[in-house]
Amino acid sequence: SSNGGGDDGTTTSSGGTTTSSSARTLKQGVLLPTTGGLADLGVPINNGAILPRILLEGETDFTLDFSEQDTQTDANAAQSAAQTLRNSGYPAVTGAASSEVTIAVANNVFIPSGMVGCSPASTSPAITDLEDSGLIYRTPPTDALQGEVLAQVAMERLDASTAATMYVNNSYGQLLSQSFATAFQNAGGEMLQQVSFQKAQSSYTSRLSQALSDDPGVVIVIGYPESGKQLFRDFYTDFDSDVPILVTDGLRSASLPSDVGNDMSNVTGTAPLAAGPGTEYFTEQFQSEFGNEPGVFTSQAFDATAVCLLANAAAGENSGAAIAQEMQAVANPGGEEVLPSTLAEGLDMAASGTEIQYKGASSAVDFDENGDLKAATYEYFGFESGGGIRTIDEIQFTA
Amino acid sequence: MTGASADARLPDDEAGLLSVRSLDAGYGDLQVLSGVDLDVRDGEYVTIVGPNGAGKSTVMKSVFGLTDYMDGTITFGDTAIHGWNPEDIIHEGLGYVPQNENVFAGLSVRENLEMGAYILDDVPEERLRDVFDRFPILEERQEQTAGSLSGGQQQMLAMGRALMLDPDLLMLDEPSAGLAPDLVADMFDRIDRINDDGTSILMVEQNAKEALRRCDRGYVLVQGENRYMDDGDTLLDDEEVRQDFLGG
Amino acid sequence: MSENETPSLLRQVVRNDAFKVAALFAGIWLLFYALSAFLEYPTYGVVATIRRVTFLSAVYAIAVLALNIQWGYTGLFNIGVAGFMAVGAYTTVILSADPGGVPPGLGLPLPVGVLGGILAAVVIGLVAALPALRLDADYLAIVTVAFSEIIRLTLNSPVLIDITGGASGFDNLPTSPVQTLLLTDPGSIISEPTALGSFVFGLGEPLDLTRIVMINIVYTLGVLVVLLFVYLLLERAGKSPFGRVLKAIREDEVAAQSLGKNTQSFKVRAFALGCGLMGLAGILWYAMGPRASVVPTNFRPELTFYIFIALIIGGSGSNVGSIIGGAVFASLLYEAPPILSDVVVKLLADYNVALPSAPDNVVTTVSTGDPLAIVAFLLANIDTLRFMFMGALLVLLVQYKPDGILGDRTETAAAVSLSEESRPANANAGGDSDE
Amino acid sequence: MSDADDTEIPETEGELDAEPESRDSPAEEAAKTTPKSLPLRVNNLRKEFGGITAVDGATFSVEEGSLTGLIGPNGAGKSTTFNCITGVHEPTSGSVHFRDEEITGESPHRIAQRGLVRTFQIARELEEMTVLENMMLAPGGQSGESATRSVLPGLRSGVVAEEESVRERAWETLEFFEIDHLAQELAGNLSGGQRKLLELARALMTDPDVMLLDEPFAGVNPTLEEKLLDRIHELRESEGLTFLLVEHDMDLIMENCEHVIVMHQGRVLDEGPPEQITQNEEVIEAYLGGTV
Amino acid sequence: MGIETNGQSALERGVAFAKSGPGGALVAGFGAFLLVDLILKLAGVGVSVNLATLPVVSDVPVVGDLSGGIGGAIPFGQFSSYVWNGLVIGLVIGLASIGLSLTYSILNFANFAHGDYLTTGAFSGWAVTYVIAGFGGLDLVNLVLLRTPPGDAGANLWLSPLAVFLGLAVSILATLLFALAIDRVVYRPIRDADGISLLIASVGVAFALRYLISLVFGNSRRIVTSTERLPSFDLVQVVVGFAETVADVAPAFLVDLFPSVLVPSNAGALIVNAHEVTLIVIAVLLMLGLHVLLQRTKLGKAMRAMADNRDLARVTGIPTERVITTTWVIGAGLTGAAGFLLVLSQGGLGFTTGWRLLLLIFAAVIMGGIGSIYGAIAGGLVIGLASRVSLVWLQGDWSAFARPTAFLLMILILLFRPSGIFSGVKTT
Ligand SMILES: Nc1ncnc2c1ncn2[C@@H]1O[C@H](COP(=O)(O)OP(=O)(O)OP(=O)(O)O)[C@@H](O)[C@H]1O
Ligand SMILES: Nc1ncnc2c1ncn2[C@@H]1O[C@H](COP(=O)(O)OP(=O)(O)OP(=O)(O)O)[C@@H](O)[C@H]1O
Ligand SMILES: CC(C)C[C@H](N)C(=O)O
Ligand SMILES: [Mg+2]
Ligand SMILES: [Mg+2]
Repeated sequence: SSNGGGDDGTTTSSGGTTTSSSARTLKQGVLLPTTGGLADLGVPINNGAILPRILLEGETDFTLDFSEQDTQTDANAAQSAAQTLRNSGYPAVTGAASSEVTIAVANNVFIPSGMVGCSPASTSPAITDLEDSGLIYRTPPTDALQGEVLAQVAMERLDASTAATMYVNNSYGQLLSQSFATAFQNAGGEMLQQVSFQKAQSSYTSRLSQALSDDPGVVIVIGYPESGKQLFRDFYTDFDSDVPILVTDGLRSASLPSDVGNDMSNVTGTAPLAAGPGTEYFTEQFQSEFGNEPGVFTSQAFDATAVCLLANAAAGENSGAAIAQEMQAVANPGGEEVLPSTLAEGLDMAASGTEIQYKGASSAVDFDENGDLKAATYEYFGFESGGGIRTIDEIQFTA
Repeated sequence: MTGASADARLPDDEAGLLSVRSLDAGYGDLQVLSGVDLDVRDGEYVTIVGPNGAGKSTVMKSVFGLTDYMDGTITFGDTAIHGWNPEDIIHEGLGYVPQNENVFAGLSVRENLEMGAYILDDVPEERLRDVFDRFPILEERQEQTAGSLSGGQQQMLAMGRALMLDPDLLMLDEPSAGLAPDLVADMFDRIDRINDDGTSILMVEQNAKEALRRCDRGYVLVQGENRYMDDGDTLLDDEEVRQDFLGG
Repeated sequence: MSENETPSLLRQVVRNDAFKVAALFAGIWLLFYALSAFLEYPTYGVVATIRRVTFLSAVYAIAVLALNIQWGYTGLFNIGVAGFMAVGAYTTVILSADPGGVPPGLGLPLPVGVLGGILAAVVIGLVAALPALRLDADYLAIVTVAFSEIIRLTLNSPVLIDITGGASGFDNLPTSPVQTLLLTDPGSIISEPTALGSFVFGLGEPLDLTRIVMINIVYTLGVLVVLLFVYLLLERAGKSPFGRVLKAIREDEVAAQSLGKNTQSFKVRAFALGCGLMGLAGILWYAMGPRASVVPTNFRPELTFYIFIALIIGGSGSNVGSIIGGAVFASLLYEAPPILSDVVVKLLADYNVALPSAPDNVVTTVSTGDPLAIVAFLLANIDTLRFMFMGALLVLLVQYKPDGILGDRTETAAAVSLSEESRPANANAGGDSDE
Repeated sequence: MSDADDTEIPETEGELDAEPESRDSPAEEAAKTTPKSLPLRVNNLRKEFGGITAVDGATFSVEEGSLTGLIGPNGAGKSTTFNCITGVHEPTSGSVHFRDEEITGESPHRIAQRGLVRTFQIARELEEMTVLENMMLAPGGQSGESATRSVLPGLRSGVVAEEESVRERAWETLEFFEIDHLAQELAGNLSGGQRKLLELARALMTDPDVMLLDEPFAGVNPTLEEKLLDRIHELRESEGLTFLLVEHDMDLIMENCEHVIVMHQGRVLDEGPPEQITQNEEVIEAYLGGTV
Repeated sequence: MGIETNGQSALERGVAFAKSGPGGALVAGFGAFLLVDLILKLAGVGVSVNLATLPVVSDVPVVGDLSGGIGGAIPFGQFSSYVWNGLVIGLVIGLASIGLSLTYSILNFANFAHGDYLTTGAFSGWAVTYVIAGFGGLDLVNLVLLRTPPGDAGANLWLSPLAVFLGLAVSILATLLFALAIDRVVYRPIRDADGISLLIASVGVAFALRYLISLVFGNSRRIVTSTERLPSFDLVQVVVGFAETVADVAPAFLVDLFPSVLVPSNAGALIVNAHEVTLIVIAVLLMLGLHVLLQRTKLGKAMRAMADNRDLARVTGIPTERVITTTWVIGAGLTGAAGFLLVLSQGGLGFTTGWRLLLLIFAAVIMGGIGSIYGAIAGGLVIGLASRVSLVWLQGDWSAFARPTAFLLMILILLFRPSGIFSGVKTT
């Protein structure tokens, strides 16, 4: 795992050389996992989240004050980190990633302190129902949708009439497994075992043998890379490796095959796709800045930060309540279009009261009243034998 | 007054096998002994008596490296052994039977005796025989765990264990405590005999009269300091010593 | 002989336990004030930082006090503290949560819930204790830690998801008691304040402190009051014949028995009392207030060890030591390091020292040979370092200050003074008091 | 002669002896079916450890107010008998009666609470407590042993008053045993002999009725030993305490005990006045050797 | 040497145990019930019994499919995989338990850093294996820090046997050196402190060591073994082959009685790979080696003497520090090996690997009776098997209770034999 350097501290990048009297400081927190169970995915996501700051450097009069904190993929650590952000006055935060962490942080820090939280990766349907006083947003779609996409893939592409799920024992795993099961049964499939597992166990053999005990036509595996590696390793050591397996966004890690030591040709998966107007620009910038392909939820992370910054500029003050008021206004249809490539101008427009709509790298970013997205695109992917992800298909979904 | 000698130090040329000079020692920060002098000449039988808490056991423990040494010298033969580890001291030919907890409770009687000869390569069978002859009950109970022996049996076992190495100087801390009268007598006889065979003896006893009667020389220790030192009989006859330490 | 050697007034005051505790808290507040002011936190940030440290210190202190009665006094080596805290917290929320929420609660009034939580911790403590108290100290330790893991894994299991919320925890928390006190509609923070509420919120206005900050402050003050109460309770229990028997059990149970003490009964009582208070700590810490979150991962065995470290710091066997240990651990060991790392970064920045971004591993870091890179690496891993430091400190304490930072405080277990002066007057006459 | 004969006789004798004494309180006598004069009766007690029979059908009783000696070779089963009487071990069979109630197998604390208190052959101190605390622990029925009483404001003053009197008694007792200068010392820092003293003093603090002393003088300085014995006799006279004493010092037994029980291989070999005991050939052979 | 009971056979003790009270009878009865149920399940026979009428079971929470009746069907392959995995993990626990048990009795404290010693062994050993297996072409830093994907490093018994065996050796060596260094710095200055103080110091060591490992290797779990071309075979096929031979010659009624045991129709598969087999072989060899060592030398007795009374051991001339050193060498060495082997069989490794195993190791030590080496091994196997075989009954969501079951078993055993199963049994 990598720890982004002085990242845990506060980095301030001051804008242009001249500081006009109107230029304010925009304070933005970033609260993502760079270590722990989601480290593999979290580091690129974190990169996506700070990319706006890097791109805006020298392009705007605003002073950008970012503070990056590591959730360690752990609710407790994340809450401490969030409290630090709050105490040092960050009104809006990009984060967290894991749904259970996001829920804990939202309930215990963001909402009571009136901070805006915009998650770039949390997909659990439970987030929709948070009583958040309009403070909690997210840029990926809810798993209520992914469950249906998964069911569709299982039936239509894999011809499975029976299925079993193995899911990480948290809000993400439970609800996605449920959502899949409902959709699959509605479509006439038969659900066999639904086996939960805990993170970071030393062996998943016994769970696997349960999930596979009734010979399911497909096994859905919902989890994070850290446990996924062990799980697949146990799978390839002890079981018949022809069973089709479907994974989800949480296991869309390019290094999975080489970490597991198998080409994983029986494994495919679904994940939210980056399909916004700014995707291409984002991908280029990301590659040139960090030297590798953007991964799952990186574009969502960029958008989350971008929307928060725009709302902050529009609000005119580093206040959570004020920013929350502007979140939908700057993102939803109506007004001048702002793209990832025109973010600097967007900030000025927002600050000057011009009505804008941000269209992002991952999607058009159109929030509903719950702070969820109104439409989404999914990717159906497989693993390249040498490592890497291959997009097999794109699946549009509009709720 | 018959006047037992209060000078505890033997002339240097007479100092023998074990010689303790101006010893300060204690436990942690607590100093128990201050300036204790003590000598055991080759083949001599020496007894220390004194009230409870006088520091008698502490003297023995100090010689064997079990207390916190503070100052002074302890020489055995020609070797200065103060500050040494017990496991090294035993190689010099000192044997020691502590006052309490002096058997390995979880080991069998036989294993206890074997442990007595730990520093040898083999268990010396003839010494084992010898110990069994002295204490037949030990032979009978060879396989019993020592912790389940009666108090007196344990005392015998502890003696037996110390005898396994045939030491030059045997230090006994209250060897007769808890023994039945016949065994007390027997124990003292044994000690006499061990002494007769050439082993020097240093003994602490509350059975003071008997001990002083049998020994060559005695020390009276009070509050961590030497009070008297003289022949056993002289001490026994000293009115003051009798009154204060021997129960009239 | 040395009776006229009266200690000076100043020394008496300094020796006074209340003064020590007050001075410690003042010191902690000052330190965190300085740190957060230096980091240019906004006023509410400074206040919230201090409040948070105070809160954590207080809840730790309560948990440590509870452990002290079991271990410090009675010698019951319970390392399942986290489990009993979990029982308290879970029971309270299940009893008092809204029946309409998910997972559903029973909707009982919060005081009933709290009482129920404490009782449940007592009952579970008894279930664990009745068999376990017959065992030796080490075995008791293993049984209790196994018990606490059984509790945690059970709460965590999907089987009970409809009751406990499973691995993602019990989300449907009851409304904070402070909100009930200060707001006409406790569920809504923006509702009309009660009379008391207006007063309290009014106090915050000059400093621009929001309602939530004031609510948390009030809650924290409440926890401090509970702490005081628990302290007095245990101090009295310890300094009494009851405490004396507990100490005797710690030293030699058979001896206590042969003096006619029903040691089993005393052990059970001390254990139950401790477990109940652990439950209370769990409730105050996790079931309500600013840190509320009832999730199995809160109650990992690590939590027990933190509480142990705190107890060792203060000195086991001493109630005041327990409070001091709890506060020192929570504030200086647990909360301070991350803030300090921010301070270092800022200090360096103020002196125009630009920290390079930290290499992502120790080998590369060291091979660069660049001290700044090393600093950056260490700062980036401050959380990890914090735990290493805790470990090292624990070892050093055991080696050099086994009685805690207060030193050896053999608190007499009696309701009256046992000093030499307590001796009856005729005593100095001499030894032979023949009738 | 058989063991049974041996042990039956003294028991009846004891009862007969006791008759006159208990007559001075007729009311009491009526209330009790058996005379009060045999506070402790052990009947056919057996204790086996695995294959070893430590006590093998011991039967004896102890007279009110007496100082009875229990002697026997090492390993005869004396300590084990004590352990069985006081509940530390559960006897394999047989019974123990204390003041006409069967106490076999009762828990140690219950037995101690009844007034049957023992000391250990190897002293058991509460090492991290001061000598004074050790002493104050002992008295039974302290109301402050209830947590509620010592905590609740209203009830605590009673506890404090009680504590003051307990403390006073503790000081007095320590003074007598001449360890009052150690009152503030941790018991763990005492020497072997000092511990024995404390153990005895502490046992006395429980206000016992019958005391079982397991080699209380082993390791105690003779001068002090004499004092202790004086005190024991004094307690017998003033408070009617009964003592059962295990001791190897035959001189001491001869001088102080009016009744002696000799154990050998788990059985009672003989009992009677010391002079009688020392005449018994078997006893001489088994225990005394040629020394007395 | 040799196991010596107090002249009681296991059966006698079992009966005595059952007689030891209503609790004992209940537990024994429940155990017997599970056994019958297991046999029926394996035979594929389901017997419908109204459980409510069975007093023993009616108040037991509904466990898995036990509610419907006893018996049922469980594929032989699945059951045998539980047993096999239980055996594998049991041996690892057993190996690690020996060390804990030794230091527990000789140094007189419960070492809470023991799990982290295991982690130390695993990381140090595998770092070496990685460097050797992946030498040349790959970034050395990533290899040392175990960050190269296992496929690239190619660390497995088949591809790089030398690297694996050297790694094993290093895991032993590094762990014991670490343990000795820690002993010198931490424990030696407080050698005479009471057990609880030492325990607390060990908690400190545990924290420091665990997070030191985390600082160096990072805090994420990773997979380090490659399975490429690793030989494996289906153990069930082997057994079935054997069973068919037996069925040919066995009396007919037997075959009828246990149809699926003797000729399993859907036996399932138990795929066993070379790493697991290696683990078993090496663990057994190490245990035998220790047995021989203790038998041939007076070390075993010296250890017990020290466990009893250290001061007395010193005045008897036992070089106590040397015995302590030996104790750490043996205990930590075996623990390091256990860590390495655990990773060999399971592939995964993280800085909390040992810590998570610690409680199970403790359970094994306590079940076996502190200080008893054979007890520790047996305890390890019991714990390992219990935590896996219990899955026969803990189906579905209940499987999360496998670990609690192992703890519960430990607590139960302590209730009925407060000083362990092997108490009263001598080790040397
Ligand atoms: N381990 C220890 N720690 C601290 N102090 C001790 C220790 N052992 C003994 N002492 C103290 O040292 C002094 C001398 O004790 P020591 O055991 O040497 O006396 P002794 O002469 O052998 O007495 P006794 O005849 O009663 O055995 C006593 O006051 C005792 O309190
Ligand atoms: N726990 C035990 N397990 C096995 N045997 C025991 C146990 N306790 C005592 N014994 C044996 O029972 C017999 C009687 O021991 P006990 O301690 O009662 O003797 P004693 O008369 O007190 O002797 P002493 O005068 O030496 O103290 C001894 O042979 C002893 O070995
Ligand atoms: C980073 C993502 C894999 C997180 C996941 N979608 C969750 O909600 O938990
Ligand atoms: Mg002594
Ligand atoms: Mg005895």
